[in-house]
Amino acid sequence: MTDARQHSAAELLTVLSARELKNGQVVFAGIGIPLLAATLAQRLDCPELTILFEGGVIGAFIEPGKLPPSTNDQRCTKRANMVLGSTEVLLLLQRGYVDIGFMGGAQIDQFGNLNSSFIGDPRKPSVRLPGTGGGNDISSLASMIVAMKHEKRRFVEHVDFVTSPGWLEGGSSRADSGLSAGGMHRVVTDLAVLGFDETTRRMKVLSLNPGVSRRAVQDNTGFELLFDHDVGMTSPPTARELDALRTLDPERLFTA
Amino acid sequence: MTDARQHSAAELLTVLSARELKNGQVVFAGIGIPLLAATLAQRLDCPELTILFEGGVIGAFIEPGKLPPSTNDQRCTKRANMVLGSTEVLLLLQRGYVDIGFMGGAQIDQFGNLNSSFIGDPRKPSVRLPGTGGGNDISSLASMIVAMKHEKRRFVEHVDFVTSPGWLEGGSSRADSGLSAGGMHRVVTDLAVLGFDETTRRMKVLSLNPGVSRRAVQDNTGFELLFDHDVGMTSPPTARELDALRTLDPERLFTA
Amino acid sequence: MAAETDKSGNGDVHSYLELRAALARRDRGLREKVVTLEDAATLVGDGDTVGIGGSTMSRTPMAMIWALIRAGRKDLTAARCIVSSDGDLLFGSGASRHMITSWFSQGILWGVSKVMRHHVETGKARYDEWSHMGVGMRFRAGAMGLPFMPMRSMLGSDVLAQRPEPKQIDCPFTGEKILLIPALNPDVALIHVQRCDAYGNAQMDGLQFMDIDLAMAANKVILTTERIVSNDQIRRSPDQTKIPFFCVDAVVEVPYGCAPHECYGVYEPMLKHMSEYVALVNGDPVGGMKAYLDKYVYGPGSWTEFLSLIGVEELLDAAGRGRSIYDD
Amino acid sequence: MAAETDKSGNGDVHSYLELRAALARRDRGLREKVVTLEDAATLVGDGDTVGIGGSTMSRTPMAMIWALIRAGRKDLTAARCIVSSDGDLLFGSGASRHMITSWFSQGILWGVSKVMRHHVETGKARYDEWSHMGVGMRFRAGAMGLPFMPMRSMLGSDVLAQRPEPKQIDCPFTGEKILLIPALNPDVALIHVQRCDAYGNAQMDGLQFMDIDLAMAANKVILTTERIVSNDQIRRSPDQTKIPFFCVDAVVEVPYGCAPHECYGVYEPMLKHMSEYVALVNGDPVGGMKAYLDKYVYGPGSWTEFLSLIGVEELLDAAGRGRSIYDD
Repeated sequence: MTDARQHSAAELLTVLSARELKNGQVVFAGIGIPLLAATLAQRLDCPELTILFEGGVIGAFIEPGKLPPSTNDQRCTKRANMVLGSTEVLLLLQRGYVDIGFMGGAQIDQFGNLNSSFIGDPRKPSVRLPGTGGGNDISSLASMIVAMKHEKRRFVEHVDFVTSPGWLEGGSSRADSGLSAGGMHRVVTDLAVLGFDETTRRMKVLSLNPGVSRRAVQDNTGFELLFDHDVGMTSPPTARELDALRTLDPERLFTA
Repeated sequence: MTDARQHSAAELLTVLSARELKNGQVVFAGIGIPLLAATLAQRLDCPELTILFEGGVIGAFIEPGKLPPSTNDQRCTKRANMVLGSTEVLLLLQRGYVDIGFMGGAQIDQFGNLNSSFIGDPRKPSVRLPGTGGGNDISSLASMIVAMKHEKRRFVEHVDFVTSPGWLEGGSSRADSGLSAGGMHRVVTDLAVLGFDETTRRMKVLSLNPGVSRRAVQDNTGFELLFDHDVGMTSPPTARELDALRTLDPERLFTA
Repeated sequence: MAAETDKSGNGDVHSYLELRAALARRDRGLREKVVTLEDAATLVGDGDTVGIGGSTMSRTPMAMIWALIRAGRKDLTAARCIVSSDGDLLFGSGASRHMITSWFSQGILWGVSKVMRHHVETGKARYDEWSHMGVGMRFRAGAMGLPFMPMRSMLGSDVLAQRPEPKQIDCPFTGEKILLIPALNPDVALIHVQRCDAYGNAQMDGLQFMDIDLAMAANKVILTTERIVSNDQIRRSPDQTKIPFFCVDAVVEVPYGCAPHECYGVYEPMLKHMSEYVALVNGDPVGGMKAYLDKYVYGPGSWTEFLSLIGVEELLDAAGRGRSIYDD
Repeated sequence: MAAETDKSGNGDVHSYLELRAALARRDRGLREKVVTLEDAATLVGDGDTVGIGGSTMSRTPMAMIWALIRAGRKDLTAARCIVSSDGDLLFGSGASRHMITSWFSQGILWGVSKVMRHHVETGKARYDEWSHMGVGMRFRAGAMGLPFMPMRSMLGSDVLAQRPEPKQIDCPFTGEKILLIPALNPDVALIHVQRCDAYGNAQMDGLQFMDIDLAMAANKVILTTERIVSNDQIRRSPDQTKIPFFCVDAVVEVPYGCAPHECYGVYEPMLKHMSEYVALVNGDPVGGMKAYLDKYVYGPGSWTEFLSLIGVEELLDAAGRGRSIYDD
């Protein structure tokens, strides 16, 4: 029997973000924890969850222990309902078939903008990151869940570069820029579950993870956080959740 | 042995227009005589002729005696190299993969514009014809061969309605309208083979069919024809051509 | 949506928020959707814009059209790349008085449809003519969630001169004249396939026509199918799935559902019945049509009874020819 | 064309007449095109814009890229939806100093590519970042013979702010902000498939990525294939053909032509070799890359010798995993 008290930060992230998905939804999942969490949700309480991958897959059921190294590998097509072109699957976002976009993130700001392109000044970057992939398309066109490690260097007031648009400068700036649909919905971290204020679109703590104080979350965040009027306490991962997760990723490929 | 002197006007049309095709070309063929003539050319001297149909077919080999009732029927896909969407096959015209568009016509004018939409005033037509189908797309984007009966009522100075653009008002008017590629190349009739003047873009007799006089062609044309400086004499259908044709269309479906 | 989308049939393109809202209202969960022809007919409302799959006499969703006429639907705007006797029946029955297509007759074998002529020439019904690719671009823009698609044909022709909806621009990259074709997002699409599962994952063989774009563009999709297969069978060859379940709202199993037209690899057109039909309606587009509708559409108690009127002999002959496409 | 199309890689879209002229020059007749890797490499010129098929570690035309590096090609502008170690090798060998893509690293398993970082951060090479769909729209516009495609993403982001090529307009139908993405028509496309015939009719299984649009968009296509099959086999299932022969200029039979990447249904990635590769080049993007190129690219006398260096054990393991996608 799994000891539910023993789990890695990545496992916590995966379990908590899996809980954000609802049965019957169509979710566009990125590689890593999003793919794993969506598959976990499918195995637990969302058997009718439809998972999309940018490689061109609709409704896959990833095999336990056979996680794909990217969302463009053949393993992503296992037991899928449909395999189609990359452009076609991305167009499903634009047409509006996708309920939730689900990604990881390297750097996020107070308005939920994501940066996966540059660390430092883009004209003379200290680090050139891999780039957007489908991230910009997903976050431009769908309602988003982001799963990431909660560190001060990752939660910054302003990202160095807006790779995947959240609420941009907040308020109505996203819609004003031409992005009339979608937007950042949830940020799931190893410390808390966060949302965004309806009006200002600034990041807001909705619930604290087990054993995490408001102070601890704020200290690990590079900007001033809002806190919901009644901040809840995230319920810890259950043995059932961790068992299912470890069956899916026995080699800890994404949950080391 | 077939008596080459005995043939219908439709058979003559089919044989003569088949001769206009060259081996290795990519030809987009309409239903009826174009489909039949392209298939005939394939059986005779153009084994590498690639025939496209608007139903979504590349490189078909129609079976003798199994002519399709339209270019959207399964018989069009027999022995094809590729079957694809209708929009995809039409887009091959726009991309430029097609050497020759090959159609029939109900009414044509001095500049090679075709009408298959209305007889009389379009606002109060005496006859509403079926319409363009792929005709407008083919003639807008490819170099054209048209096969049709040579009658005064069909060869008019100005068509009632430009369904499929030829050289429009002649000169550079076609290019000026935004149609920078393609244009009317040949008109094959039961009386003559015609082309278009390089400058004025008016219809010009290139060669007369066996036993047909200049006078006869002009008398059956509703506008003044140009005649090439050395008008040739079309060589009559050979027994080989007619044999092959009658093998393809034994029931005279398109060559009655 | 009906009125709105009927306008969109006339080039009044939906705003993106309207388009997204209409889609957000649909249940896209993985669920069984098998219903009867009669139940499926209730998903179509009077005045709806209806996209029709297949082309000419191929994979025409005849059983569904037959059911809509029997259900007394009216004022439908119908859109199809190329229209055959399906358009005759929609006009002749009064179910539709507005067709958006590139070609409308029964088939080249029979000349010009007297039914189309009667309704259009007398102003009883409207036929908006687009080029074949123009119809394709309208569905494609709709399928891609775009307000328009650029296109290079129709320029300079009277086909364009007669259409108020497209907009000609100078290309901001090349300065060339380019035509912008407005999206068409039908209220409902009617599509017939060889096989699909109970969720609506559809696999089509052979000619696809514009059915994939049509399915993605429509705000509702009714699938009729020669047979319903297991989801396991679909998942064994997911790269053969052409329409995903989440854009399908109803699935109806209807063998010979295209009769008297063809279904690729299953049966070819039933030309004996077609010729009898054409002789009847082209002889008298009003009385002949009424006689045909009474005998073949309103008369039968079921689609199977309609097939019985065509007769086993012609059904078997069509099926034999249909399967022969796979002979070497 | 090279210079011209290199410009087009920068959003300088061809005029329609240039595009048509380039295509008209190609022999589109039904003819055999089977050549060697070395011969195929001569179809690519220095400075060409090269579109690369597949995505990340899937159906990457590795053998062809390997042959181009061995042939000493330089100043190539490479375009691919998502780039993996293929991009490292092109930058590291000096074959290319300009990449057009949406994501560039070896793979998420190995963090950020030090080779990409070294070349981009030191200004030795250029990485133009587009959204994944943005790359798709560039190929699609090119495939459709259009100067641009409209798109709704990239708006409001710094990805757009950094790109001079797209143009934002107010939609003439809805008034909404829409982005116009310029066509990309590469001089050459490199595509690997599971099977094709000697004419170039290609049938792909499983994931298609953007290969169909890429093939239609390019002004030249080099196909590498796991095996060459008869034209008869192709004609028995024409609806499985994804790329028509007339847009293919060369066909090369190269078993394991994606190694060490995967080819759907044939073999999965050779992760042991990939991990050794990454350790080497991310440890030292200059020296490590030189060592890898010397041993695995310049060293072998043939592609088969390169495969021998990977070793039969890993080839068999990858093939076993590759075929397992069809297990129930």
